Amino acid sequence: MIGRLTVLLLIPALVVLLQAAAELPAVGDGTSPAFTHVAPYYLEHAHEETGAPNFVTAVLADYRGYDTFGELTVIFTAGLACLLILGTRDEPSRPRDEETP
Amino acid sequence: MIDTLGPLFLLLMVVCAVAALSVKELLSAVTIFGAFSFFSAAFFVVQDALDVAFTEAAVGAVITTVFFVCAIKRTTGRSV
Amino acid sequence: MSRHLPILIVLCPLVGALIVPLVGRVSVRAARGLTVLATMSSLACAVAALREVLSGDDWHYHLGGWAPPWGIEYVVDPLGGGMAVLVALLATLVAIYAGPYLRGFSSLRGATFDSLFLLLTGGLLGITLTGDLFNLYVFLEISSLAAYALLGSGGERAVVATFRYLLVGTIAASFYLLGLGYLYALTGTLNMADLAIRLAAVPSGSAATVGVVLIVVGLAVKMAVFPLHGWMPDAYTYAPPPVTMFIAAVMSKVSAYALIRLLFFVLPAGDAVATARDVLGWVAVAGVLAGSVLALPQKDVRRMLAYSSIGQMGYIVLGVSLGNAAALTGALLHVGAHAVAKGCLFGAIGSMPRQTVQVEIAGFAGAARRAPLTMAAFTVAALSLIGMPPTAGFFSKWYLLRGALEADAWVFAAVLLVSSLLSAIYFFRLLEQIYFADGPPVSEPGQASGVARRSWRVVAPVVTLGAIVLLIGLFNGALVTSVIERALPEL
Amino acid sequence: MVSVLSSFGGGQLQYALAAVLLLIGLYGMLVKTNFARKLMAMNVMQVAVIVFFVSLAVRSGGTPPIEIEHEAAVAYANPLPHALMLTAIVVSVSTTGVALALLIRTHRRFNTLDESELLDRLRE
Amino acid sequence: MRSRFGSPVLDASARLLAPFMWLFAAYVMVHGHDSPGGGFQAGVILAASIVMLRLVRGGGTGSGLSSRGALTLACAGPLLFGGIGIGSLFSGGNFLDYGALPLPMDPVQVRVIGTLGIEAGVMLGVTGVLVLIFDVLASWDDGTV
Repeated sequence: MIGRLTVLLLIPALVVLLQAAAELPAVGDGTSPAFTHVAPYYLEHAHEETGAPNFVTAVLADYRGYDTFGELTVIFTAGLACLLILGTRDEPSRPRDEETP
Repeated sequence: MIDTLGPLFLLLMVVCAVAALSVKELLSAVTIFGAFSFFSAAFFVVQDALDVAFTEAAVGAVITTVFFVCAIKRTTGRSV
Repeated sequence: MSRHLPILIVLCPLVGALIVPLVGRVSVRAARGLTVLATMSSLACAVAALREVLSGDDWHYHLGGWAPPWGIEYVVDPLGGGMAVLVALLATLVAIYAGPYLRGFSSLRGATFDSLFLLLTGGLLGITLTGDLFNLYVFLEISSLAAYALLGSGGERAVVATFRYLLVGTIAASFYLLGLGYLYALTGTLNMADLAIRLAAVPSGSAATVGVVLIVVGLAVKMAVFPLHGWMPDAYTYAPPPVTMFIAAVMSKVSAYALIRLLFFVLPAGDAVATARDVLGWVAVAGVLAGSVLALPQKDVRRMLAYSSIGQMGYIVLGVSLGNAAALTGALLHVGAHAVAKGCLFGAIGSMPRQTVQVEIAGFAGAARRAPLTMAAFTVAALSLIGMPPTAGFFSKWYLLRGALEADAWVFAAVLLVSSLLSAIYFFRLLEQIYFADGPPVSEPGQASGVARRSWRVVAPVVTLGAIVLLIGLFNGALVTSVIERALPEL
Repeated sequence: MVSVLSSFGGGQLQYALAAVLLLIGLYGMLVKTNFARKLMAMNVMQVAVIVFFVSLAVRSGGTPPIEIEHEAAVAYANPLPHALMLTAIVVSVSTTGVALALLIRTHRRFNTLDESELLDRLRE
Repeated sequence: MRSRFGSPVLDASARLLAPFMWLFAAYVMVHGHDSPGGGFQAGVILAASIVMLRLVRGGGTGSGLSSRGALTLACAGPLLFGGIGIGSLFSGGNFLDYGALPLPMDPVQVRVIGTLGIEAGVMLGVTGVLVLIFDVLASWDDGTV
């Protein structure tokens, strides 16, 4: 029942997404805005400015290094989150459910 | 050549995704999900995204699968 | 160093979060102190940065020394800076408030809790300051993951609610990212200012519309607007008190801020944005009414407040939807007023002695005699949510009402009045218990834990928040002219 | 519907398949009742977004974005979406880890991962 | 949960494989700037090798990294990253502006060194966190986090 309803909702969503996708620049089109605005700067200057021939590394570690710092923080958060939620063996997370003091 | 390989891998991913969501046994679903990650990595390779493919192969096919297996083992009561 | 204030606002809590688990092994007290210190220094930086910005131009900080749009930039303007001050202020008070609560924790667990709290603060601060759309996504995820963990640490019922929140939140984040992808495909940039210029030149079509809609839906879901609020009452009810206090106060406000930032500063005013705002308006009306009505029959006070939050978020969205100067002033004032008042209310509830998992309304009987200061603050905050002068809530609702009348949106105006009436009903029921009902005698033995909780560390933050509610109300004129009017977009 | 499909000359086929993948994930998250299954659907959805971004970055006849010395005018793929998607992958594995921790905790207490059963238990 | 798989073949091959995985991880990290790979991928490989040792040898001694060590690494990695960023802050640049680091080289080379440093931070952090998450999820920790 819920499944059918969801499908009924998702089909229009699919149509909308397809319609929007049809307006995007074709895959592989080297003249689209994604290729002509910011990216060429990286391709032209990355090696001389950052010394990294791998453009992805240049972007990841230098031009957008702060995103990578954020990314590392995200995964650090995930580690601590698992620790807080499950606790460790010698100290299982307190059963603070029904009998909270 | 490349232009047909991309959609082909995407189709395989769609098949794997549907299979992973409809298979009964959870562990089989996880295995199929690993295959899904593998195909996505292959897709990224043909799309010239080598870094993404490397990461997806390492993370999706290994780490995520291991995490899932751990969790499913623990929640179905069988020992590793 | 003052040149680096914008990044220091975020770095203080983030670096603090990295050190706290290590320090916690040596000394629990040092870890706690470090947590408070990190939030305090972040607050100091935020206040200094805001003062600088109010007396001059917007402050652009290029991370890594790369100029945008190639690098990431931080932008402090009156809007973002004001939000940062609000977040840092609440974080500082909650960091102090959490002390007695953490007393029963082992050193590892306490340090983990503190570290995650700092990560949540840092993530929210990052959202308020960033000038880059993808960077916003990264910080949205930092704050979301930390929030899942903190909410889920409250017990098994909280865990189930949190899991559902995680699913909804991830859908929202994916929508945001996908919408970002559409906009990137059309413009080739991720910098907010650059995108605003380039998107205005893109002919409007369904791709741009879908991108905008996906982003708006994603952020609206993160705000827990009406039909997508299912996880919230459970999570707020079962989460640890300091967590509820902080998350109820600022988390959805920061998403609201992001929405305002994108709708009025980044996305060009076109059909897509106008449609999105219209739809948001009706969602907000439904949310305001549903929140107020659903709050009425609740027995648990925290659950009641959670539903009231759904209604109050509706006010903010209503202001965004109307979009004229008065309504936006009201929305921004309400962001501040509601954050402070909700923090105060949940803080006061967290300081109540708790025998059972429920905080029943009857449990407040005679509370005014047992905890006069806390309950005074509680009363002020409650009056603010109802919208009584001279508290902050009155003025924000007044601006909203004026905005609705200016836009000839009679339905919205009527909804505002009706919901104020409803919230008056459920809050007065509670205030009656606090002041006029006979409570248990003060010397009852079961209250020992409650007294222990009521150290100055618990009372002071709550009272401070109550005082701020009054101050915002009394000095609302000054606040509006000096900060909020300068934060408004050019309409 | 037909007119929409016919407008895909192959140029946008990958975007369309990414959209299909996204909706499969969304469907799974909304309809499947087992929490572990919902998580797999969540991962599918996140991969769909990554596929979309990577499709934005490809250039026909291009090469991976690693500089080849002594060759002028090489059509490199766009490195920016690749860098962004590395972050997105990390985010997705982090979210999965946290979700699995919540899942194990839920199971420890309620002994089930079925959504409707859990909701029934919570109402008790 | 703690029982090994027991097979001496598995045990021996895991022991043999692990150093090669570590070598590969080091290669992936160092060559991140001219070939695919980098700190994150290297960290994942390192974590995978440690998880493999845990699975085959049953945790405890000989599995490379204790849970407590994993948490320390998880904090140390991001601290190294942030430390380099703050270092450039103190030497006159903006946050993460590696070019400003006071090293006796030309600016581009300083940037390469800085990039390598943060990649190392990413690698350590990712290794620590992934092992920590595995330990917590599999409740494989030796109780000493």
